[in-house]
Amino acid sequence: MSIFIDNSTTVIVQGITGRDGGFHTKQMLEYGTRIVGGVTPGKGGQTFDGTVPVFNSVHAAVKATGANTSVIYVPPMFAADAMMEAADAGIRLIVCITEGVPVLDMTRVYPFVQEKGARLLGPNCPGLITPGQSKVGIIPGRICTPGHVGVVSRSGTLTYEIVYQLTRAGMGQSSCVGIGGDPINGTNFIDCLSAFENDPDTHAVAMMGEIGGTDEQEAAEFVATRMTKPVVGFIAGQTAPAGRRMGHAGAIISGSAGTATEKIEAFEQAGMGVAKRPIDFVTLLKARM
Amino acid sequence: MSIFIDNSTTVIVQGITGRDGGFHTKQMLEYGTRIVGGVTPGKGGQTFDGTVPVFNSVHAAVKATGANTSVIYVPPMFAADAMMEAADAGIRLIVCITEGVPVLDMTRVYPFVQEKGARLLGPNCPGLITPGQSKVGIIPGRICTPGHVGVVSRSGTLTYEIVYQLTRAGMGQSSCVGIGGDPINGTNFIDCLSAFENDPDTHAVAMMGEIGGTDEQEAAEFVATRMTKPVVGFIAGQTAPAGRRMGHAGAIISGSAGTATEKIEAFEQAGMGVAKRPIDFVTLLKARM
Amino acid sequence: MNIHEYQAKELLRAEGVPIPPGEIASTPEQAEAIAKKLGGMVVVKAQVHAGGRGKAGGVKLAKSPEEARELASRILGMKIKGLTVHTVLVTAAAEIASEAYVGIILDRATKKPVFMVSAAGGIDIEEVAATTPEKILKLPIDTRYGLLAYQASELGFFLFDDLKKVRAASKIMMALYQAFMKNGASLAEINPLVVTLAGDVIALDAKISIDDNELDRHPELEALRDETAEEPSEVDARNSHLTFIKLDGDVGCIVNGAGLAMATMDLVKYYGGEPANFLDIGGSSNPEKVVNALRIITAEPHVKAILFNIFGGITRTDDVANGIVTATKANPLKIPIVIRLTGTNEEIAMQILTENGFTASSDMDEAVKKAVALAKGGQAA
Amino acid sequence: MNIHEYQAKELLRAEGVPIPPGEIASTPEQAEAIAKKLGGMVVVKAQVHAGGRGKAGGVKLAKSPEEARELASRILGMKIKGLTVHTVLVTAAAEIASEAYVGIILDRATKKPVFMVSAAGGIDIEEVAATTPEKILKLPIDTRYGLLAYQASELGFFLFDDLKKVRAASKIMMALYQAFMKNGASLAEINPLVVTLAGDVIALDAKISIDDNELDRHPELEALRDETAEEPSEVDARNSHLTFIKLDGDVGCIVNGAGLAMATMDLVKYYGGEPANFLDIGGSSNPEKVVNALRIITAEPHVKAILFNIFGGITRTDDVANGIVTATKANPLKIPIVIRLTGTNEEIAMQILTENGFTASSDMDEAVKKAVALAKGGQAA
Repeated sequence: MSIFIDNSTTVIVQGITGRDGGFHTKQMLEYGTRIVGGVTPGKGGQTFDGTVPVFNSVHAAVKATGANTSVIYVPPMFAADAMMEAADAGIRLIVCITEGVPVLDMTRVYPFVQEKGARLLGPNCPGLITPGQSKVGIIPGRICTPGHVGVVSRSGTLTYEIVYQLTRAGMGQSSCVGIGGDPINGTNFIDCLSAFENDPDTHAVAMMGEIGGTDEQEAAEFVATRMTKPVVGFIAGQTAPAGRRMGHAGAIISGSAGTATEKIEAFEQAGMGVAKRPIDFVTLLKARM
Repeated sequence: MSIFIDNSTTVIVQGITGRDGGFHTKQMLEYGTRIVGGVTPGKGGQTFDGTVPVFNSVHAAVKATGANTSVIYVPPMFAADAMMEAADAGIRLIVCITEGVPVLDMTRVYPFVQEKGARLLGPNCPGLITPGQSKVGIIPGRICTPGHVGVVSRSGTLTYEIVYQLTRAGMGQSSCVGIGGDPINGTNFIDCLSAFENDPDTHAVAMMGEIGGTDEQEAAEFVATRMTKPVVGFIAGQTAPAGRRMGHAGAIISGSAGTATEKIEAFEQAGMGVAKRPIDFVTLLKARM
Repeated sequence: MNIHEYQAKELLRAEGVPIPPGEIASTPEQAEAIAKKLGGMVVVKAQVHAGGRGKAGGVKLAKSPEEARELASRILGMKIKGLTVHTVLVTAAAEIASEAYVGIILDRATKKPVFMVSAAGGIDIEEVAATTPEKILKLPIDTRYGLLAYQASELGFFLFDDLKKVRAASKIMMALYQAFMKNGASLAEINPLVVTLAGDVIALDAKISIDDNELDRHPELEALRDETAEEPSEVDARNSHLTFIKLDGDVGCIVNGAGLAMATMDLVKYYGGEPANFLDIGGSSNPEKVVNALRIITAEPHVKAILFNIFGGITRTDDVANGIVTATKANPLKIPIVIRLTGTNEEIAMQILTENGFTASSDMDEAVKKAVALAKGGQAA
Repeated sequence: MNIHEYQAKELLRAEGVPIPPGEIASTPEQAEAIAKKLGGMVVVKAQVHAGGRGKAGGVKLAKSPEEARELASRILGMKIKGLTVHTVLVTAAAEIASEAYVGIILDRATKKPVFMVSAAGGIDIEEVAATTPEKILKLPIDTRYGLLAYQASELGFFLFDDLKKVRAASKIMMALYQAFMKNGASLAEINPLVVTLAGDVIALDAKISIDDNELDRHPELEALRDETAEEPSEVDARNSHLTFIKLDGDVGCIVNGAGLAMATMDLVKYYGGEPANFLDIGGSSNPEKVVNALRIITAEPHVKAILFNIFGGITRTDDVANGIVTATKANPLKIPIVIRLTGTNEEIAMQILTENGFTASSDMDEAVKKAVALAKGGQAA
């Protein structure tokens, strides 16, 4: 078991002939992900890497391949359209890797995707992986190993760091999900926590938050009231100054709201384990599993 | 019993201090409709006709009165906003009398109202009446009498004509609903037929369609497949030329589509009674009840 | 409201649709001057609110300015489907490689504007839709989101394979949608959308209909109305705030409410007569409307009898009765009149009419039968 | 991206928000000339990207052009929260009857722009929100529909009773929303929105922040950027496509990925050190970014040690290693460097570093501890 993707997931890549899209498509194929098609307008009829058919539109790709999942590597100004196209074409899980999507675009994309009944992950996220089955996005496959820790994070490389440390300590993962660092995104912590709670193969959850917003506080409330499985949390940005955007568009302390301190307090009040350093996840999770 | 409104319906009037709004509010009060408030921006705090409190917004009116229904008499250019305001304020049934609402406005109003879970009747409709209980709109109360015929129509005065003839023949009505003559409206024939089918107090339905569109054909299909109660239909506009808008924005034969002939054929195929003249409703319904 | 081709083209050009240059002329000399200015071959096109201009000889290719003048002199003044041509558009001719159809209609079923495109262009789209629907792509647009880039691209790919043409077509789709929305249209059509021998994608003909309900919001569009292209009686009626459509029968109908007006016409036909018009005096009780309605209807020589059918709801029947009395006093009627009224203030109305020498009935069928008989020159039943 | 008050006012004026006339000056003489042209009393306002200008003495009322010159000469060159004032806005003074607050922020929780209005104006809205939330109306706007008329009216009625003022305020709400949307803002504020003694509703101060992600779409807004109002090192970093924020500590951090960069800073603090900066070299493996990052960080005299923390995913660690070698060959380091890298091509990277005399670790905690110790002048652990 796993959340969101497994070995039955069939994927199309939007922007497959681009630099990033091409690179990561190869990585995903190597990992064993079932990439069934790609989309680049004007390159319909071509083949990517000798095996993957390319289409002019997501509609055409879905019609021909029956794909249920899409991963998006297109430039930021085209990402909103790509997400809406995927939702409109009947894609069930849309993973948008693109960073730099204007936030106002997302105020239209979000309700559009909701209306179509699809799940959106991202934008500005590393995607997700179910070790040994499928990876959709850019999380390096070789740092992961199958197991029972669910991982959910707002960040990319920080997630890799923690997954790497878990794997080194012999703790495999059920699924690892990067929800992305933007202020408006499709899937939030609670969506993932809820899925992990319902996934029999997940025994505990590692959750990496950061400064900005109140998603972590709401997630803590969810952990306290709705979850039976242990959750260990971490917040990046304890040393971040107020009012500055720390790389991620969403990682900003607005006035006095969204600080690491208030998030860590929420974790503690929810009875969660709190990792002070990335390495602490190993001991805290071990103690709880 | 009845459909959509009864003596528990509480109504606010949008545009209550206008000429039409004021006139019909008095008519509705006279009929016994529970008018609990009115809305005219800038006249909040005043009283209409000595009894009805006026508010600056629908939100304020709903908050103060708990009204579940709204009836709209505002100029055409303000009608879209009025409908959306009512839906946003939690009104469950919105009746828009206003004629001349731009059709493109309705392409936004319709999904807005749907999203809020409200029912819209109209625009460009005479409203509805449940004889002896409540009337919302402009249907003359004195031509109606309580009974068991459900009446649904795209037209105003034609409906009065037929209701008048039914009443004269001793056939009372459960509810009479004018869905309006515009090409895009909130409630269609099927919505009303379905409600009449589920209303134990309705024993048969009189349905008045007209040229333009395919609503009557779809309604006939619904009658054939989903209704147990007898339905008698009429189509106005058999002598209308193609391509001309016959008063109602929706009453237009486009190319060869939307003719009276094809609608009447659909009624016949559905096994419905077909009234060739308004007066035929009396005999056709009597034969079926 | 319909507008002329040249007006529709101006609205599309404002949004960036590529359209061959052209100007309008109302004399052959103007046509010649425009052709000279444009250079090369030109097309002279009748500007009337009627389809089938080409078949009627209203669209002609001219190889020289002299020929343009000659053709304009033939087309100007020509009648197409009963409408006189007052204006021609003189526009540069294009060398056509292929033709497509692109249109947007406001669709009742989806409650959305719907794009219809077909590579089978320059044709009657209704016929294509009926016979070979697979040749048409229909794409409803959610106006909350507008025409999205991927949709414009899908429409383009339905017409063309070559990416350059797809992009050009997608841009035109966007522009057409903008023109549709900005101008409150109920229909906007480019037919044909052509690919020239040089590979450019351009609009050769355009049609836009404006939703009448939008005109209050768009005075600049109301100004595009060409009253010379309409029935004079209908122009008169509109200016008197009456909804009126002229027909060929002999029973003039004056009714309140569109549905009842249609039902009245149908009943005239049912009882063997022919309605002379559709006329809805609307819901208000203004006696002046009755006066205007009588004036417009009696101006038609083929009208042999007048039928009033008034169901008083909002409309007060006594107001209508007063209107009839006032109008007929000022301009005595030369043809018989049959009055049916019922509803609000019916007794007062009956009294007014009786006192002034009119008879009136409260039964619709009876009144219609009587009017039909009178129009046929017979006696009232 | 923040823009100055006068720039924000231009964007609002373009949408029709009533704003007192004014111009900017960079010399006292210009200020005097503007004041003379405006006539009457003027306000001289420092244009810096910092709050609390008033308290810092950066906003002053002048009764005459001479006084405007005198005040401008005092304000120009003044430092407010570390930022030097290069420009003042000289604007007509208003006679204030009452002050209100109107703002739009892009709200994460509702995923919508949210209006915040309060009749308690000219104040810190965050404080009002915290202490007396009932004095604020918060209204989320669905951008698919835009700000609807009834919403603008509701916002107006929350501030005023008088219909004339409500209408004026509603119009300003519409204009503010347009400005917010058109310019890809993340915040747009009128504070205070004032009613003058004459009863007019006008905007006295304005603030707009642009979503950095919108700038590619809005080159005209990118042009509003005032680099003189920013940290030179941050300007340099942005022009080198690095995400960099200067801090006061002594451990310079070079990391790939924003989350890991923050976590690295936190770990520096955890082990008793102070990070000198946030720096994310991003996901690409461009060695030039490493070169630029080292240049910018080593230019700060307070940086005592450099810490690389690279987790190779997309980023190839050998590229980073090559960047380090290149940069340090061109500009030999004067302070110690600690390198942690793991992931893609880790072995090759280690070899490159070793061959060039560097040591590197694959353990994050170990590397951070070492960097902290070195910055403190101690030995590497």
